[in-house]
Amino acid sequence: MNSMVVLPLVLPLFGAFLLPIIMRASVGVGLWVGPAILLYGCWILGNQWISGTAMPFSLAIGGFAPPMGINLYVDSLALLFALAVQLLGLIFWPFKLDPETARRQALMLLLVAASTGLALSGDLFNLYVFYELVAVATFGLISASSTGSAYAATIRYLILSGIGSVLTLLGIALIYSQTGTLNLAHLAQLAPEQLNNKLGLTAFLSILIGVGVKAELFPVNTWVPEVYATAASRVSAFLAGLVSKLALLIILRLLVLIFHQQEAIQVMLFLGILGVVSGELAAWRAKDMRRMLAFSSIGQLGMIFIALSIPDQAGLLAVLALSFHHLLVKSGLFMLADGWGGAIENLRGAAKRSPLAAIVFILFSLSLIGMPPLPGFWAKFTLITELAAQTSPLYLIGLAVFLLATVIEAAYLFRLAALLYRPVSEEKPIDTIPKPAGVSLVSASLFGVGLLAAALFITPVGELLNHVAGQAANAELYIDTVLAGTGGGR
Amino acid sequence: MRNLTGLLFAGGLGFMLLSIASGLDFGAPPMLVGEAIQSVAPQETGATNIVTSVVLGYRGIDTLGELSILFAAAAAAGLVLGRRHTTAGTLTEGGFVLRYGGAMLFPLLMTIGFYIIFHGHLTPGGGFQGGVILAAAFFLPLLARPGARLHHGMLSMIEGFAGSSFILIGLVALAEGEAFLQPMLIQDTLGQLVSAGTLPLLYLAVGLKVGAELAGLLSHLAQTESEA
Amino acid sequence: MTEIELWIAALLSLTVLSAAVLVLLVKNHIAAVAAASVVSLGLALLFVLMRAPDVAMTEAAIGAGLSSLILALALRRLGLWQIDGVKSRQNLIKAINGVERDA
Amino acid sequence: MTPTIDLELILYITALGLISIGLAGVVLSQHLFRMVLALVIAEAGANLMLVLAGYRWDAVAPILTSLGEHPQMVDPVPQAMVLTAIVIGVGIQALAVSILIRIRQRFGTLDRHEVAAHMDAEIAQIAGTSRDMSQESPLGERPLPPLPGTPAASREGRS
Amino acid sequence: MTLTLLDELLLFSGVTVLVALFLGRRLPAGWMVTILYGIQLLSLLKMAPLGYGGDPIPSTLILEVMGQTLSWRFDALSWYFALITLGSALLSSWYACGEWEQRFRQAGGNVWLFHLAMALNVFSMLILLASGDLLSLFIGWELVSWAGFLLMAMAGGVATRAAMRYITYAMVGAMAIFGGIALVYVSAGSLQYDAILTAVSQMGTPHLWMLVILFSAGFGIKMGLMPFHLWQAPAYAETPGPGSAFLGAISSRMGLFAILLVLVKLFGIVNIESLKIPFTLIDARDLLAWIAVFTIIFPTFTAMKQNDARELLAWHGIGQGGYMLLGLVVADAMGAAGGLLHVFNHATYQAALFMAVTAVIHRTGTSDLNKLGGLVVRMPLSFMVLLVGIIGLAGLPPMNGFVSKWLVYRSLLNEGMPLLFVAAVIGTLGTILSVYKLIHNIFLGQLRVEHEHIKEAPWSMMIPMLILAAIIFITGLLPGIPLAWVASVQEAVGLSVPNYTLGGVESASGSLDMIWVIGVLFAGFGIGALVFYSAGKSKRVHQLDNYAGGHFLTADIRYQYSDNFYAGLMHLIGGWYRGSFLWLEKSVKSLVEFLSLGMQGIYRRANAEFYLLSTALFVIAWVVI
Repeated sequence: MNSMVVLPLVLPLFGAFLLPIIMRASVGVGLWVGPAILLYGCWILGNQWISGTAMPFSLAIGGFAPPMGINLYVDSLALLFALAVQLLGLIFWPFKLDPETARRQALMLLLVAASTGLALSGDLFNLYVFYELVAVATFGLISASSTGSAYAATIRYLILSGIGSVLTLLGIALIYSQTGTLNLAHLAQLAPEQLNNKLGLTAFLSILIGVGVKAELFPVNTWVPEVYATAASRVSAFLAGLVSKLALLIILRLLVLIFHQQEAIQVMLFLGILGVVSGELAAWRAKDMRRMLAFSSIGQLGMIFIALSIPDQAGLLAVLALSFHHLLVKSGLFMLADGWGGAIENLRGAAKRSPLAAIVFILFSLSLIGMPPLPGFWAKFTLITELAAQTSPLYLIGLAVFLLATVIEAAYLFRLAALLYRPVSEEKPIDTIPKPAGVSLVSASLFGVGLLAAALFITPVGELLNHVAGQAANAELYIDTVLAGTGGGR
Repeated sequence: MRNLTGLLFAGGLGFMLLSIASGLDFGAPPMLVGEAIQSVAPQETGATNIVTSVVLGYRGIDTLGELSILFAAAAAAGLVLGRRHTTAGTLTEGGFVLRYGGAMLFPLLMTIGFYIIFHGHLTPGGGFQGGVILAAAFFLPLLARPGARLHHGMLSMIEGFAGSSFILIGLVALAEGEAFLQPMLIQDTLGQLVSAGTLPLLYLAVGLKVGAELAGLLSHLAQTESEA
Repeated sequence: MTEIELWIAALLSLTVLSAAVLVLLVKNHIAAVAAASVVSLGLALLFVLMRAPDVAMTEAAIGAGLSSLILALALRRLGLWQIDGVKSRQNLIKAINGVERDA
Repeated sequence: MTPTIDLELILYITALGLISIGLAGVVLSQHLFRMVLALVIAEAGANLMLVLAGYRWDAVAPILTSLGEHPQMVDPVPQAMVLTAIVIGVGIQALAVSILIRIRQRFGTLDRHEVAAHMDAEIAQIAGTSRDMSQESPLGERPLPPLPGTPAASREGRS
Repeated sequence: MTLTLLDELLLFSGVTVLVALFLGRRLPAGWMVTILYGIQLLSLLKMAPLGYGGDPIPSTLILEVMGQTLSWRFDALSWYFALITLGSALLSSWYACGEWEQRFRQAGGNVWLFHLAMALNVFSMLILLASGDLLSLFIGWELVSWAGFLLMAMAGGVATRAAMRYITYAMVGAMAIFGGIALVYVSAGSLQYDAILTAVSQMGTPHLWMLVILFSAGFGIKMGLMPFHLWQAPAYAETPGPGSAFLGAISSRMGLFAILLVLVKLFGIVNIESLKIPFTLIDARDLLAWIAVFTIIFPTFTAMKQNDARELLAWHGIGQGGYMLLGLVVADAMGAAGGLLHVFNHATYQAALFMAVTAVIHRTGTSDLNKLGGLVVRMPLSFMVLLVGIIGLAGLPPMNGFVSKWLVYRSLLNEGMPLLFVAAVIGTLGTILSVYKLIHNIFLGQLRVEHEHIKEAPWSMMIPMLILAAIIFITGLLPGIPLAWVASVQEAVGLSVPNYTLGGVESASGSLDMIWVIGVLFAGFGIGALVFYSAGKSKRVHQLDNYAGGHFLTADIRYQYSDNFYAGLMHLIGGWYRGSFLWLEKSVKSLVEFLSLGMQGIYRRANAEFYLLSTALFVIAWVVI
């Protein structure tokens, strides 16, 4: 049954290609195509998850043994992300009916397929292709809100992303000309001799900056605030919640498998710190909720980059914990921003209009700043203990910045929370206070429930993540799985 | 001042990259994978054009991803530019030569396009190149007669079915118990038109899809009413 | 690559690079697009020299042909299709208004 | 072969030069269309770099001309990848220009500063926030307001 | 599995929260909650052996989370603080649940939220006090912070702003502690107290310095220690009446509890003393002592300037915290006992004072000291309570504040710290001056016309106040009762124990016997009364039955000016200190603002790519070349 794992990657593509035709024939049928495919994808991946994650396996596309052909590498980390992609795709499904529904849904399916590909693929160039597919699909989805500012934001994103893809291609070219292969496992075998030099470092940095565009890495994240402020909330949520993490996953794999240079790690730490500082500080002054969330997301991703620069299993655990926590929380917050996206001052008294939304917001905020029983605390705890354990003083700076950033984060989040509960002025009718739309509120609450569930079952969740991190940190396992043995994947 | 900055920037970046790249061995790549593929590709895929066997076989899923990108770009451009099929006001009616030449070129271009596609596994060329020529063939009438509409329904039918048949061919292999996109029906007649099993079929799908996609894109760019 | 091929390659490289610089420096957008397609064409020839006929064909068809077509169509739609640069009368109006900085 | 050793570097110079020129162009251009062009150039450079990665001396194109013997061939894998990359590039380029068309329709300009200013203003307007004065471009770069009598003329000048 | 006493207590506390949450909108909710506090107190009293040197009581609840063990337990230290917590919670809640609650509801307050916030506060404080390792300590700490935020912010308006300021400070503190915990975890490999004790002995000086700074800053913010004291007064003052009595009594003492636990018990005063500051003669302990003394002086003199009764009391609360810390860091038997005893004493009189002031607000509707006066004839019982309270606050006999302050002074002299002693006395001077302002402006002088017909506070509010007054007096008379608990606390944290008796302390350098002191005092009072009643004839007349300058007095003219009390003194010593700290806070804030503006600029500049790509280029260049 292992070979079925390719279906969640391929079927959305299939559906996307056919969707315009089906829609033309019958809208009623067409509307169900996407959700059905995603549900099926969830089912397959869920089955795979249940039937055993103990051993990762590799799946050769086209039946060509890995160094030659492209393979999918399925370990628990990849499965987890792939599952998250399908689920979030379902939750953020663009169901709105208008003449452009077919195109929008097709783009969404493409986005899901590409994200699944990013999670699963084991080949550098293939990752690049899926990465570009993610980019193009998101360009379409962002500009679908068809305001002038959305177009302008898209073009800014597109150009930065173009710079990124050029740099990524450059890095790939450098790696290929040095080693003659692009398979991650094969590269991991060759790396200690061939890429442990300046050239390897340059290649890594180019790829880091290239992929960093989507991972909201510091110097190349100027697109973030405008895009998140103009795109539809669901798109922003998907981007901030998931796509950034998938870009991170690429960097994670590269770090674990191929690049072990100290400098690479230092650069990432450095950029992560800058990201935290710039993002959190900028969020402090943000005047609308979406941009506040966008800046805060930059900060959070910076924290994850700091975590990523700790090169062992514990660091990886922190990365995963922070990532999944941020995924839940930021997606939920962006869903709330669906109705609350406007100026922060307009939100005065919004708790009265929609008490549930306010409570969910406070829950997310508390978790985001690391209030103890909530999962955010444990994620941060794993990170700071790891940071404190490092010897290099740069890590201590990272620790200090991290702590101060949390303070700022608490300040601006709770400024907003307090505003929500501020009494409304008399002359203002309560109907004019913004309120998240019903569906968005339901999805936000869903994330809230997920968060609470994670808080309740924190120990099994932690063990699970630890297991996942252990598997992901094991480079030998990766190499053995892909290159020796289970290549056919039947 | 501005240009000077640019010069310094470009020069610095280029020099730095160059100093790194000069460490590479030009003209003697390691070719670990390339060598391996060369030695087995003809047997495994039945194509004499090894690039084709890489594009459709060893890196088949890259090609699928690339088709999806093209599709996504076309869909996104459609989303951006809207669906209004007003006749283009910006393009003027082509002259006699353009109109009749276009009409005459159409079958010629179609033939060349399909030829290139079908011989992709034997000679240089294939789905992408042929697809572009097909797109040109589709687009030419539009250029000649701005009033003529491109049949969008037809176009999207072609692109949808071409793309999905690429996947279907892959899925058939999966259903047969092979891996996804595994080449099948390989004949032992290297160098012949029918030698490469499913590869020409895949390339046909690629070509049609690329052609339809690009034609759609071009017509979007050319047709929509300018509001400026 | 024989030596003569190398020299040809050098010549092509020079062309490509200078065309690339031109793309950024010429004022006229049509000329810029033309220069970009020269870059693509030069690259296509380079690819032939580098024993990559497939790539060369693709670059010629897509890079030099299709891409230039797209850009040219876009130029029309963007209102930048001005062969002789900026017309003097409009130039004057722009100077007065100070609004138009496109060209 | 002393001259060739210098000459081989030329190809690298071309590739990296294209990338540098392209990136510098993207970064320094004031006009969005020019930025897209620069991006195209940078991508072309990256493609060339990739093809270079698979080139080998005295080899033939990776197409079997006769059965049996195996002459030295250049690496087919980067070529396949470049095929993919070129098509990806053109897709993105087409999308970029269609977005440019829309921006031009909405904002009437493609100057990056003006577009950014328009975008800021529109986001602020949609969100209902007041706009920070300090975020606007400095006084010298801000376009002057049109003269009272000539709106039609300026419209004409645009198209 | 049998429940231990601690489980029982926490269970009851949790039930209280649930009752407040689900039944809080029903009518007798206030009484229910009060009774539940009573039950909790009883359950705590069942653990009374802890207060007399009993063995620690663990909780059966032990959690294994993410490789960390979380456990909870009660020892003498926790018990002592829990006693104060529950006592003040019970009395405050009792105070709240009668007429005050009705008035509060009529004024648009949310009674449900008030009871819920109180219950949450108590519950989280008990969790904190019961913590059995550093991680559960931090969890409890955060819970306390946010529960406090809820209580402070619930009044809306100014209160919310004050609470925001509080939570920002509290987050700074929490993050300092968080960082400290991370450092401890790294060097000890665990967060259990035993492991930390062994690890501390092997720590290098810089490491220890860092930890001491982080922890004392973190806990000190909660206590309102000197540079971080600005948040406390407005936050407490703006809390709804009984809430501020509760918070003022115990909330910021959680910081002291944590300092006791971490700095004194785990790190040890000796270790802290070994941290010398280079090029000066002082060490970290002296530093803390001086911070404590400045915390006594400046907030007290700030309090003198306040014209709002609750603000005045809240500022005093900060200053009194300084005495406790001062006593603790002196750390001999008597000093520590004084510091610890002061926690109890302060809780009693601070609660009583806040309650009395709230009673005045309840009747008059204002706490502005410039708009009150002469209430002694209308609210005599409240006056008595306030009088008892301020005597305690000023540290004069016969009330309990005297005992603890005497102990602290005595130990300062014994240990040879005359400068600190003088400074502390200056603080006491300020206290006396400002509490006189409080009682004078509210109760003495001319009664205002609009207050002519007000009544004494209702009994539901009066009884808790009287109980507190009684406690203040009794523990002043018999300080041996709390001193017994204090002694077992000292034992629990590893300090030496003074030789205490029922009436005071015996030591070689000077003993204190309050029974004797008070006996003498009352004998004096008795003689005075005898003289007063036997010698002169007195007649009770109305306040306005008098004349001045040849005119009869009328009620609509003010003959007594209490506006801008101590203006001359304030002019003399100036208010620079408060302003300078405000300036500090403001400059930090505007620094953040400025940086924030800059960062937004980076993200919003149109050609930001250029700068950013150059950064990237530099990064690559830095690494590669």
